[in-house]
Amino acid sequence: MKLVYFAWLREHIGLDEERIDLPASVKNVRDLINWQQSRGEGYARAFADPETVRVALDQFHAEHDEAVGTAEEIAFFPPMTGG
Amino acid sequence: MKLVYFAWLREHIGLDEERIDLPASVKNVRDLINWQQSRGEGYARAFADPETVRVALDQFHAEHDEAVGTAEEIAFFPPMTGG
Amino acid sequence: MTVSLQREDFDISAEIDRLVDGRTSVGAAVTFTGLVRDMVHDQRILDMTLEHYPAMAQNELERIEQQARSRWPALTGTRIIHRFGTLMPGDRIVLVITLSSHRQVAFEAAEFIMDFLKSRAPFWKKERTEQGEASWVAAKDEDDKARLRWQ
Amino acid sequence: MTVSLQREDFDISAEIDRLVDGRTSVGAAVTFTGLVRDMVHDQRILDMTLEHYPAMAQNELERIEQQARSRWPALTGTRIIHRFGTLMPGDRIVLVITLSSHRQVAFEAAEFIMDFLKSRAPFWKKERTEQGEASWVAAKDEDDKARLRWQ
Repeated sequence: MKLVYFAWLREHIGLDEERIDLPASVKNVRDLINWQQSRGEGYARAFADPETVRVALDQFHAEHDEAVGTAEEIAFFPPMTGG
Repeated sequence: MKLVYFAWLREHIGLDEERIDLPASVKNVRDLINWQQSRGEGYARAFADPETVRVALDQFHAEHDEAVGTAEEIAFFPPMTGG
Repeated sequence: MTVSLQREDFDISAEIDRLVDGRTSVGAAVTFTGLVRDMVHDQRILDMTLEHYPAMAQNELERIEQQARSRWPALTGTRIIHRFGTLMPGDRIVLVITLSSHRQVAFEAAEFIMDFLKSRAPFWKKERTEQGEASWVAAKDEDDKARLRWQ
Repeated sequence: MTVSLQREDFDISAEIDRLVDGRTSVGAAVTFTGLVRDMVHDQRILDMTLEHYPAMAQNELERIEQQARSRWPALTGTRIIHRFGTLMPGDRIVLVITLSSHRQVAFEAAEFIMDFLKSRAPFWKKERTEQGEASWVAAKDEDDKARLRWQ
Protein backbone atom coordinates (compact mmCIF):
# COMPACT_ATOMS: atom_id res chain seq x y z
CA MET A 1 0.00 0.00 0.00
CA LYS A 2 1.06 3.57 -0.62
CA LEU A 3 1.41 6.17 2.13
CA VAL A 4 1.54 9.83 1.07
CA TYR A 5 2.48 12.88 3.15
CA PHE A 6 1.75 16.60 2.80
CA ALA A 7 2.84 19.94 4.28
CA TRP A 8 4.71 19.72 7.58
CA LEU A 9 4.15 15.98 7.90
CA ARG A 10 6.02 15.57 4.61
CA GLU A 11 8.80 17.85 5.85
CA HIS A 12 9.22 16.08 9.21
CA ILE A 13 9.26 12.63 7.63
CA GLY A 14 11.38 13.72 4.66
CA LEU A 15 9.29 11.74 2.16
CA ASP A 16 6.48 12.53 -0.29
CA GLU A 17 5.36 8.93 -0.36
CA GLU A 18 6.43 5.40 0.43
CA ARG A 19 5.22 1.84 -0.23
CA ILE A 20 4.88 -0.32 2.86
CA ASP A 21 2.95 -3.26 4.33
CA LEU A 22 1.11 -2.45 7.54
CA PRO A 23 1.43 -4.81 10.52
CA ALA A 24 -1.68 -6.92 11.16
CA SER A 25 -2.23 -5.09 14.47
CA VAL A 26 -3.19 -1.90 12.63
CA LYS A 27 -6.97 -1.97 12.32
CA ASN A 28 -8.14 1.62 12.30
CA VAL A 29 -6.70 5.06 11.58
CA ARG A 30 -5.76 5.62 15.23
CA ASP A 31 -3.73 2.36 15.30
CA LEU A 32 -2.01 3.49 12.12
CA ILE A 33 -0.99 6.85 13.64
CA ASN A 34 0.28 5.13 16.79
CA TRP A 35 2.33 2.75 14.67
CA GLN A 36 3.73 5.65 12.62
CA GLN A 37 4.98 7.32 15.83
CA SER A 38 7.26 4.32 16.42
CA ARG A 39 9.01 4.45 13.03
CA GLY A 40 11.82 6.87 13.86
CA GLU A 41 12.57 10.44 14.83
CA GLY A 42 10.93 12.20 11.85
CA TYR A 43 7.78 10.08 12.18
CA ALA A 44 7.69 10.67 15.95
CA ARG A 45 7.78 14.43 15.32
CA ALA A 46 5.20 14.31 12.51
CA PHE A 47 2.73 12.24 14.55
CA ALA A 48 3.52 13.71 18.01
CA ASP A 49 0.05 15.24 18.30
CA PRO A 50 -2.39 12.79 16.69
CA GLU A 51 -5.26 15.27 16.97
CA THR A 52 -3.59 17.55 14.42
CA VAL A 53 -3.18 14.78 11.86
CA ARG A 54 -5.86 14.31 9.21
CA VAL A 55 -6.05 11.08 7.23
CA ALA A 56 -7.61 10.22 3.87
CA LEU A 57 -8.26 6.67 2.70
CA ASP A 58 -8.24 6.45 -1.09
CA GLN A 59 -8.86 10.21 -1.31
CA PHE A 60 -11.76 10.28 1.17
CA HIS A 61 -11.50 12.00 4.56
CA ALA A 62 -11.46 9.40 7.36
CA GLU A 63 -12.14 9.75 11.09
CA HIS A 64 -9.61 8.31 13.52
CA ASP A 65 -11.93 5.45 14.50
CA GLU A 66 -12.47 4.38 10.88
CA ALA A 67 -11.14 0.99 9.76
CA VAL A 68 -8.20 1.15 7.36
CA GLY A 69 -9.72 -1.78 5.45
CA THR A 70 -8.43 -2.37 1.96
CA ALA A 71 -7.34 1.20 1.20
CA GLU A 72 -4.63 1.39 -1.46
CA GLU A 73 -3.51 4.97 -0.80
CA ILE A 74 -3.44 6.46 2.68
CA ALA A 75 -2.67 10.18 2.98
CA PHE A 76 -1.53 12.07 6.09
CA PHE A 77 -1.73 15.85 6.36
CA PRO A 78 -2.42 18.77 8.71
CA PRO A 79 -5.78 20.60 8.85
CA MET A 80 -6.38 22.21 5.48
CA THR A 81 -5.77 25.88 4.73
CA GLY A 82 -6.82 26.39 1.13
CA GLY A 83 -9.15 28.99 -0.33
CA MET B 1 -43.20 72.75 -6.44
CA LYS B 2 -42.36 70.00 -8.88
CA LEU B 3 -44.24 66.69 -9.05
CA VAL B 4 -42.57 63.81 -10.93
CA TYR B 5 -44.08 60.50 -12.05
CA PHE B 6 -42.58 57.14 -12.97
CA ALA B 7 -43.60 53.81 -14.54
CA TRP B 8 -47.36 53.18 -14.73
CA LEU B 9 -48.20 56.30 -12.72
CA ARG B 10 -46.46 58.33 -15.43
CA GLU B 11 -48.35 56.41 -18.14
CA HIS B 12 -51.78 56.85 -16.50
CA ILE B 13 -51.25 60.55 -15.88
CA GLY B 14 -49.59 61.16 -19.24
CA LEU B 15 -46.92 63.43 -17.74
CA ASP B 16 -43.28 63.01 -16.65
CA GLU B 17 -43.48 66.03 -14.40
CA GLU B 18 -45.48 69.15 -13.65
CA ARG B 19 -45.15 72.32 -11.57
CA ILE B 20 -48.05 73.04 -9.27
CA ASP B 21 -49.02 74.72 -5.98
CA LEU B 22 -50.59 72.37 -3.48
CA PRO B 23 -53.79 73.44 -1.68
CA ALA B 24 -53.27 74.41 1.97
CA SER B 25 -55.34 71.39 3.07
CA VAL B 26 -52.58 68.99 1.94
CA LYS B 27 -50.44 68.35 5.03
CA ASN B 28 -49.04 64.85 4.66
CA VAL B 29 -48.37 62.34 1.90
CA ARG B 30 -51.77 60.66 2.36
CA ASP B 31 -53.58 64.04 1.89
CA LEU B 32 -51.51 64.58 -1.23
CA ILE B 33 -52.50 61.23 -2.73
CA ASN B 34 -56.20 61.88 -1.92
CA TRP B 35 -55.97 65.29 -3.59
CA GLN B 36 -54.30 63.76 -6.65
CA GLN B 37 -57.24 61.32 -7.05
CA SER B 38 -59.54 64.30 -7.61
CA ARG B 39 -57.54 65.85 -10.45
CA GLY B 40 -59.08 63.98 -13.40
CA GLU B 41 -59.43 60.57 -14.98
CA GLY B 42 -55.73 59.75 -15.43
CA TYR B 43 -54.92 60.81 -11.86
CA ALA B 44 -57.89 58.86 -10.52
CA ARG B 45 -56.55 55.73 -12.25
CA ALA B 46 -52.94 56.31 -11.14
CA PHE B 47 -53.90 56.86 -7.49
CA ALA B 48 -56.84 54.42 -7.32
CA ASP B 49 -55.03 52.14 -4.88
CA PRO B 50 -53.02 54.42 -2.56
CA GLU B 51 -51.24 51.43 -0.96
CA THR B 52 -49.42 50.71 -4.23
CA VAL B 53 -48.13 54.26 -4.55
CA ARG B 54 -44.68 55.10 -3.18
CA VAL B 55 -43.67 58.70 -2.60
CA ALA B 56 -40.28 60.37 -2.30
CA LEU B 57 -39.79 63.88 -0.90
CA ASP B 58 -36.69 65.51 -2.33
CA GLN B 59 -35.35 62.05 -3.31
CA PHE B 60 -35.95 60.41 0.09
CA HIS B 61 -38.52 57.65 0.58
CA ALA B 62 -41.48 58.97 2.62
CA GLU B 63 -44.19 57.09 4.52
CA HIS B 64 -47.81 58.05 3.90
CA ASP B 65 -48.11 59.75 7.30
CA GLU B 66 -45.06 61.93 6.73
CA ALA B 67 -45.56 65.72 6.41
CA VAL B 68 -44.98 67.11 2.93
CA GLY B 69 -43.31 70.14 4.53
CA THR B 70 -41.15 72.27 2.27
CA ALA B 71 -40.22 69.58 -0.24
CA GLU B 72 -39.31 71.01 -3.64
CA GLU B 73 -39.61 67.79 -5.64
CA ILE B 74 -42.21 65.15 -4.88
CA ALA B 75 -42.01 61.85 -6.78
CA PHE B 76 -44.74 59.24 -7.23
CA PHE B 77 -44.01 55.70 -8.35
CA PRO B 78 -44.97 52.02 -7.93
CA PRO B 79 -43.01 49.57 -5.74
CA MET B 80 -39.51 49.26 -7.16
CA THR B 81 -38.36 46.38 -9.35
CA GLY B 82 -34.70 47.05 -10.06
CA GLY B 83 -31.75 44.73 -9.65
CA MET C 1 -17.57 57.48 -7.22
CA THR C 2 -18.55 53.92 -6.47
CA VAL C 3 -22.14 54.07 -7.78
CA SER C 4 -22.72 54.26 -11.54
CA LEU C 5 -25.98 54.42 -13.46
CA GLN C 6 -25.32 53.76 -17.10
CA ARG C 7 -26.71 52.44 -20.38
CA GLU C 8 -23.45 50.64 -21.22
CA ASP C 9 -22.46 47.13 -20.26
CA PHE C 10 -19.65 46.56 -17.74
CA ASP C 11 -16.70 44.18 -17.44
CA ILE C 12 -16.71 42.37 -14.10
CA SER C 13 -12.96 41.57 -13.98
CA ALA C 14 -12.03 45.14 -14.87
CA GLU C 15 -14.40 46.52 -12.24
CA ILE C 16 -12.94 44.28 -9.51
CA ASP C 17 -9.38 45.27 -10.48
CA ARG C 18 -10.29 48.95 -10.43
CA LEU C 19 -11.92 48.64 -7.01
CA VAL C 20 -9.04 46.63 -5.50
CA ASP C 21 -6.70 49.24 -7.03
CA GLY C 22 -3.51 47.35 -6.22
CA ARG C 23 -4.29 47.05 -2.49
CA THR C 24 -2.81 43.75 -1.28
CA SER C 25 -4.79 43.79 1.99
CA VAL C 26 -8.08 42.75 0.43
CA GLY C 27 -8.30 38.97 0.76
CA ALA C 28 -11.89 38.48 -0.42
CA ALA C 29 -13.98 39.84 -3.30
CA VAL C 30 -17.64 38.93 -3.80
CA THR C 31 -19.64 39.92 -6.87
CA PHE C 32 -23.31 39.69 -7.67
CA THR C 33 -24.42 40.06 -11.28
CA GLY C 34 -28.08 40.23 -12.25
CA LEU C 35 -29.00 39.13 -15.79
CA VAL C 36 -32.16 39.55 -17.87
CA ARG C 37 -34.11 36.26 -17.87
CA ASP C 38 -35.82 34.93 -20.98
CA MET C 39 -38.97 33.47 -19.44
CA VAL C 40 -41.37 34.92 -16.90
CA HIS C 41 -44.57 33.06 -15.92
CA ASP C 42 -44.36 30.89 -19.07
CA GLN C 43 -44.08 33.94 -21.30
CA ARG C 44 -41.03 34.42 -23.48
CA ILE C 45 -39.44 37.85 -22.99
CA LEU C 46 -38.37 39.77 -26.09
CA ASP C 47 -36.74 42.61 -24.20
CA MET C 48 -36.92 44.54 -20.96
CA THR C 49 -36.78 48.29 -20.45
CA LEU C 50 -35.50 49.76 -17.21
CA GLU C 51 -36.85 53.16 -16.23
CA HIS C 52 -35.25 54.98 -13.32
CA TYR C 53 -35.38 58.20 -11.30
CA PRO C 54 -31.84 59.40 -11.94
CA ALA C 55 -31.22 61.85 -9.07
CA MET C 56 -32.81 59.62 -6.46
CA ALA C 57 -31.33 56.35 -7.75
CA GLN C 58 -27.81 57.72 -7.38
CA ASN C 59 -28.52 59.06 -3.86
CA GLU C 60 -30.39 55.99 -2.70
CA LEU C 61 -27.67 53.58 -3.88
CA GLU C 62 -25.04 55.73 -2.14
CA ARG C 63 -27.13 55.62 1.04
CA ILE C 64 -27.33 51.81 0.78
CA GLU C 65 -23.53 51.64 0.37
CA GLN C 66 -23.08 53.89 3.42
CA GLN C 67 -25.39 51.68 5.48
CA ALA C 68 -23.39 48.61 4.49
CA ARG C 69 -20.13 50.32 5.41
CA SER C 70 -21.44 51.38 8.85
CA ARG C 71 -22.77 47.91 9.50
CA TRP C 72 -19.54 46.14 8.42
CA PRO C 73 -16.55 48.37 9.19
CA ALA C 74 -14.30 45.58 7.79
CA LEU C 75 -15.75 46.29 4.35
CA THR C 76 -12.88 47.84 2.38
CA GLY C 77 -14.60 48.48 -0.94
CA THR C 78 -18.05 48.56 -2.52
CA ARG C 79 -19.13 49.15 -6.09
CA ILE C 80 -22.63 49.28 -7.59
CA ILE C 81 -23.37 49.56 -11.31
CA HIS C 82 -26.99 49.60 -12.45
CA ARG C 83 -27.90 49.81 -16.11
CA PHE C 84 -30.99 51.48 -17.58
CA GLY C 85 -32.59 51.51 -21.03
CA THR C 86 -33.62 48.51 -23.11
CA LEU C 87 -31.88 45.18 -22.48
CA MET C 88 -32.16 41.73 -24.07
CA PRO C 89 -32.39 38.32 -22.36
CA GLY C 90 -28.93 37.37 -21.09
CA ASP C 91 -27.79 40.99 -20.77
CA ARG C 92 -26.22 42.12 -17.51
CA ILE C 93 -28.44 44.49 -15.47
CA VAL C 94 -26.65 45.11 -12.21
CA LEU C 95 -23.26 44.51 -10.60
CA VAL C 96 -22.44 44.67 -6.89
CA ILE C 97 -18.88 44.14 -5.68
CA THR C 98 -17.79 43.96 -2.04
CA LEU C 99 -14.22 43.70 -0.75
CA SER C 100 -13.00 42.73 2.71
CA SER C 101 -10.23 40.84 4.41
CA HIS C 102 -12.94 38.38 5.58
CA ARG C 103 -15.12 36.39 3.24
CA GLN C 104 -18.14 36.40 5.57
CA VAL C 105 -18.23 40.21 5.60
CA ALA C 106 -17.93 40.40 1.81
CA PHE C 107 -20.76 37.86 1.34
CA GLU C 108 -23.12 39.45 3.87
CA ALA C 109 -22.55 42.98 2.63
CA ALA C 110 -23.20 41.96 -0.98
CA GLU C 111 -26.49 40.28 0.02
CA PHE C 112 -27.46 43.30 2.13
CA ILE C 113 -26.80 45.71 -0.75
CA MET C 114 -28.80 43.56 -3.18
CA ASP C 115 -31.74 43.20 -0.77
CA PHE C 116 -31.94 46.97 -0.28
CA LEU C 117 -31.30 47.74 -3.94
CA LYS C 118 -34.17 45.46 -5.01
CA SER C 119 -36.80 47.09 -2.83
CA ARG C 120 -35.46 50.64 -2.28
CA ALA C 121 -33.66 51.80 -5.42
CA PRO C 122 -36.02 53.63 -7.83
CA PHE C 123 -35.90 51.39 -10.91
CA TRP C 124 -38.87 49.86 -12.71
CA LYS C 125 -38.85 47.07 -15.28
CA LYS C 126 -41.20 46.80 -18.22
CA GLU C 127 -41.10 43.52 -20.12
CA ARG C 128 -42.20 42.95 -23.69
CA THR C 129 -43.33 39.39 -24.38
CA GLU C 130 -43.59 37.39 -27.59
CA GLN C 131 -47.36 38.03 -27.53
CA GLY C 132 -46.51 41.68 -28.10
CA GLU C 133 -47.70 42.83 -24.68
CA ALA C 134 -45.57 45.14 -22.59
CA SER C 135 -46.20 45.08 -18.87
CA TRP C 136 -44.67 46.52 -15.74
CA VAL C 137 -43.05 43.90 -13.56
CA ALA C 138 -44.82 43.54 -10.21
CA ALA C 139 -42.71 43.95 -7.06
CA LYS C 140 -42.24 40.77 -5.06
CA ASP C 141 -43.21 40.44 -1.41
CA GLU C 142 -40.15 38.23 -0.97
CA ASP C 143 -37.91 41.18 -1.86
CA ASP C 144 -39.44 43.25 0.95
CA LYS C 145 -39.02 40.29 3.30
CA ALA C 146 -35.40 39.85 2.24
CA ARG C 147 -34.75 43.46 3.21
CA LEU C 148 -36.59 43.22 6.55
CA ARG C 149 -34.38 40.36 7.76
CA TRP C 150 -31.54 42.89 8.22
CA GLN C 151 -33.49 44.95 10.76
CA MET D 1 -15.40 19.79 -16.00
CA THR D 2 -16.33 22.50 -13.53
CA VAL D 3 -13.42 22.04 -11.11
CA SER D 4 -9.94 23.14 -12.19
CA LEU D 5 -6.68 22.98 -10.28
CA GLN D 6 -4.09 25.10 -12.04
CA ARG D 7 -0.94 27.20 -11.67
CA GLU D 8 -2.25 29.86 -14.05
CA ASP D 9 -4.34 32.90 -13.19
CA PHE D 10 -7.99 33.08 -14.32
CA ASP D 11 -10.22 35.78 -15.78
CA ILE D 12 -13.43 36.15 -13.79
CA SER D 13 -15.56 37.69 -16.57
CA ALA D 14 -14.48 35.02 -19.06
CA GLU D 15 -15.20 32.25 -16.54
CA ILE D 16 -18.71 33.58 -15.84
CA ASP D 17 -19.44 33.85 -19.58
CA ARG D 18 -18.19 30.31 -20.18
CA LEU D 19 -20.33 28.94 -17.34
CA VAL D 20 -23.46 30.83 -18.41
CA ASP D 21 -22.77 29.59 -21.97
CA GLY D 22 -25.46 31.70 -23.59
CA ARG D 23 -28.26 30.40 -21.36
CA THR D 24 -30.75 33.23 -20.88
CA SER D 25 -32.50 31.54 -17.94
CA VAL D 26 -29.79 32.32 -15.41
CA GLY D 27 -30.81 35.56 -13.68
CA ALA D 28 -28.15 35.63 -10.94
CA ALA D 29 -24.40 35.00 -10.85
CA VAL D 30 -22.37 35.19 -7.64
CA THR D 31 -18.58 34.99 -7.55
CA PHE D 32 -16.14 34.68 -4.70
CA THR D 33 -12.48 35.45 -5.34
CA GLY D 34 -9.81 34.83 -2.71
CA LEU D 35 -6.64 36.94 -2.94
CA VAL D 36 -3.22 36.62 -1.26
CA ARG D 37 -2.99 39.14 1.61
CA ASP D 38 0.16 41.12 2.29
CA MET D 39 0.11 41.15 6.10
CA VAL D 40 -0.50 38.34 8.56
CA HIS D 41 -0.14 38.91 12.32
CA ASP D 42 1.91 42.10 11.75
CA GLN D 43 4.32 40.25 9.47
CA ARG D 44 4.74 41.33 5.88
CA ILE D 45 4.30 38.42 3.45
CA LEU D 46 6.81 38.07 0.61
CA ASP D 47 5.06 35.18 -1.07
CA MET D 48 2.85 32.21 -0.38
CA THR D 49 3.19 28.67 -1.70
CA LEU D 50 0.16 26.43 -2.04
CA GLU D 51 0.76 22.70 -1.79
CA HIS D 52 -2.06 20.33 -2.67
CA TYR D 53 -2.97 16.66 -2.97
CA PRO D 54 -3.95 16.61 -6.65
CA ALA D 55 -6.12 13.50 -6.95
CA MET D 56 -8.00 14.15 -3.75
CA ALA D 57 -8.37 17.91 -4.26
CA GLN D 58 -10.13 17.32 -7.58
CA ASN D 59 -12.43 14.66 -6.10
CA GLU D 60 -13.17 16.57 -2.92
CA LEU D 61 -14.07 19.78 -4.75
CA GLU D 62 -16.34 17.81 -7.09
CA ARG D 63 -18.00 16.24 -4.03
CA ILE D 64 -18.53 19.71 -2.53
CA GLU D 65 -20.12 20.89 -5.80
CA GLN D 66 -22.39 17.84 -5.81
CA GLN D 67 -23.46 18.53 -2.23
CA ALA D 68 -24.30 22.12 -3.15
CA ARG D 69 -26.32 20.97 -6.16
CA SER D 70 -28.31 18.45 -4.10
CA ARG D 71 -28.97 21.03 -1.41
CA TRP D 72 -30.06 23.75 -3.89
CA PRO D 73 -31.69 22.12 -6.93
CA ALA D 74 -32.27 25.65 -8.32
CA LEU D 75 -28.50 25.97 -8.75
CA THR D 76 -27.92 25.94 -12.51
CA GLY D 77 -24.13 26.23 -12.61
CA THR D 78 -21.08 25.96 -10.39
CA ARG D 79 -17.42 26.52 -11.11
CA ILE D 80 -14.41 26.17 -8.82
CA ILE D 81 -10.85 27.14 -9.79
CA HIS D 82 -8.09 26.72 -7.22
CA ARG D 83 -4.52 27.70 -7.99
CA PHE D 84 -1.40 26.05 -6.59
CA GLY D 85 2.30 26.94 -6.63
CA THR D 86 3.88 30.19 -5.48
CA LEU D 87 1.75 33.33 -5.44
CA MET D 88 2.47 36.96 -4.53
CA PRO D 89 0.37 39.35 -2.39
CA GLY D 90 -2.62 40.51 -4.42
CA ASP D 91 -2.63 37.40 -6.62
CA ARG D 92 -5.90 35.52 -7.06
CA ILE D 93 -5.98 32.11 -5.29
CA VAL D 94 -9.47 30.74 -5.73
CA LEU D 95 -12.63 31.45 -7.71
CA VAL D 96 -16.10 30.10 -6.99
CA ILE D 97 -19.01 30.93 -9.29
CA THR D 98 -22.64 29.97 -8.70
CA LEU D 99 -25.56 30.53 -11.08
CA SER D 100 -29.27 30.40 -10.37
CA SER D 101 -32.49 32.08 -11.31
CA HIS D 102 -32.69 33.24 -7.66
CA ARG D 103 -30.09 35.43 -6.01
CA GLN D 104 -30.55 33.88 -2.55
CA VAL D 105 -29.68 30.42 -3.89
CA ALA D 106 -26.60 31.72 -5.71
CA PHE D 107 -25.36 33.55 -2.58
CA GLU D 108 -25.97 30.65 -0.20
CA ALA D 109 -24.41 28.05 -2.47
CA ALA D 110 -21.28 30.18 -2.98
CA GLU D 111 -20.88 30.57 0.80
CA PHE D 112 -21.49 26.86 1.30
CA ILE D 113 -18.87 25.90 -1.29
CA MET D 114 -16.31 28.30 0.23
CA ASP D 115 -16.96 27.06 3.79
CA PHE D 116 -16.42 23.44 2.73
CA LEU D 117 -13.51 24.26 0.44
CA LYS D 118 -11.69 26.06 3.29
CA SER D 119 -11.85 23.19 5.73
CA ARG D 120 -12.18 20.10 3.50
CA ALA D 121 -10.19 20.61 0.31
CA PRO D 122 -6.60 19.33 0.64
CA PHE D 123 -4.55 22.51 0.16
CA TRP D 124 -1.92 23.89 2.52
CA LYS D 125 -0.40 27.36 2.53
CA LYS D 126 3.18 28.17 3.44
CA GLU D 127 3.99 31.85 3.86
CA ARG D 128 7.41 33.45 3.58
CA THR D 129 7.75 36.66 5.58
CA GLU D 130 10.11 39.61 5.28
CA GLN D 131 12.08 38.15 8.22
CA GLY D 132 12.92 35.28 5.90
CA GLU D 133 10.94 32.69 7.81
CA ALA D 134 8.65 30.30 6.00
CA SER D 135 5.84 28.80 8.02
CA TRP D 136 2.78 26.71 7.43
CA VAL D 137 -0.46 28.61 7.93
CA ALA D 138 -2.47 27.27 10.87
CA ALA D 139 -6.04 26.23 10.22
CA LYS D 140 -8.66 28.47 11.82
CA ASP D 141 -11.32 27.17 14.20
CA GLU D 142 -13.70 29.70 12.64
CA ASP D 143 -13.41 27.88 9.30
CA ASP D 144 -14.53 24.63 10.93
CA LYS D 145 -17.37 26.50 12.62
CA ALA D 146 -18.39 28.12 9.32
CA ARG D 147 -18.72 24.66 7.82
CA LEU D 148 -20.65 23.22 10.74
CA ARG D 149 -23.41 25.84 10.46
CA TRP D 150 -24.66 24.04 7.33
CA GLN D 151 -25.39 20.80 9.20
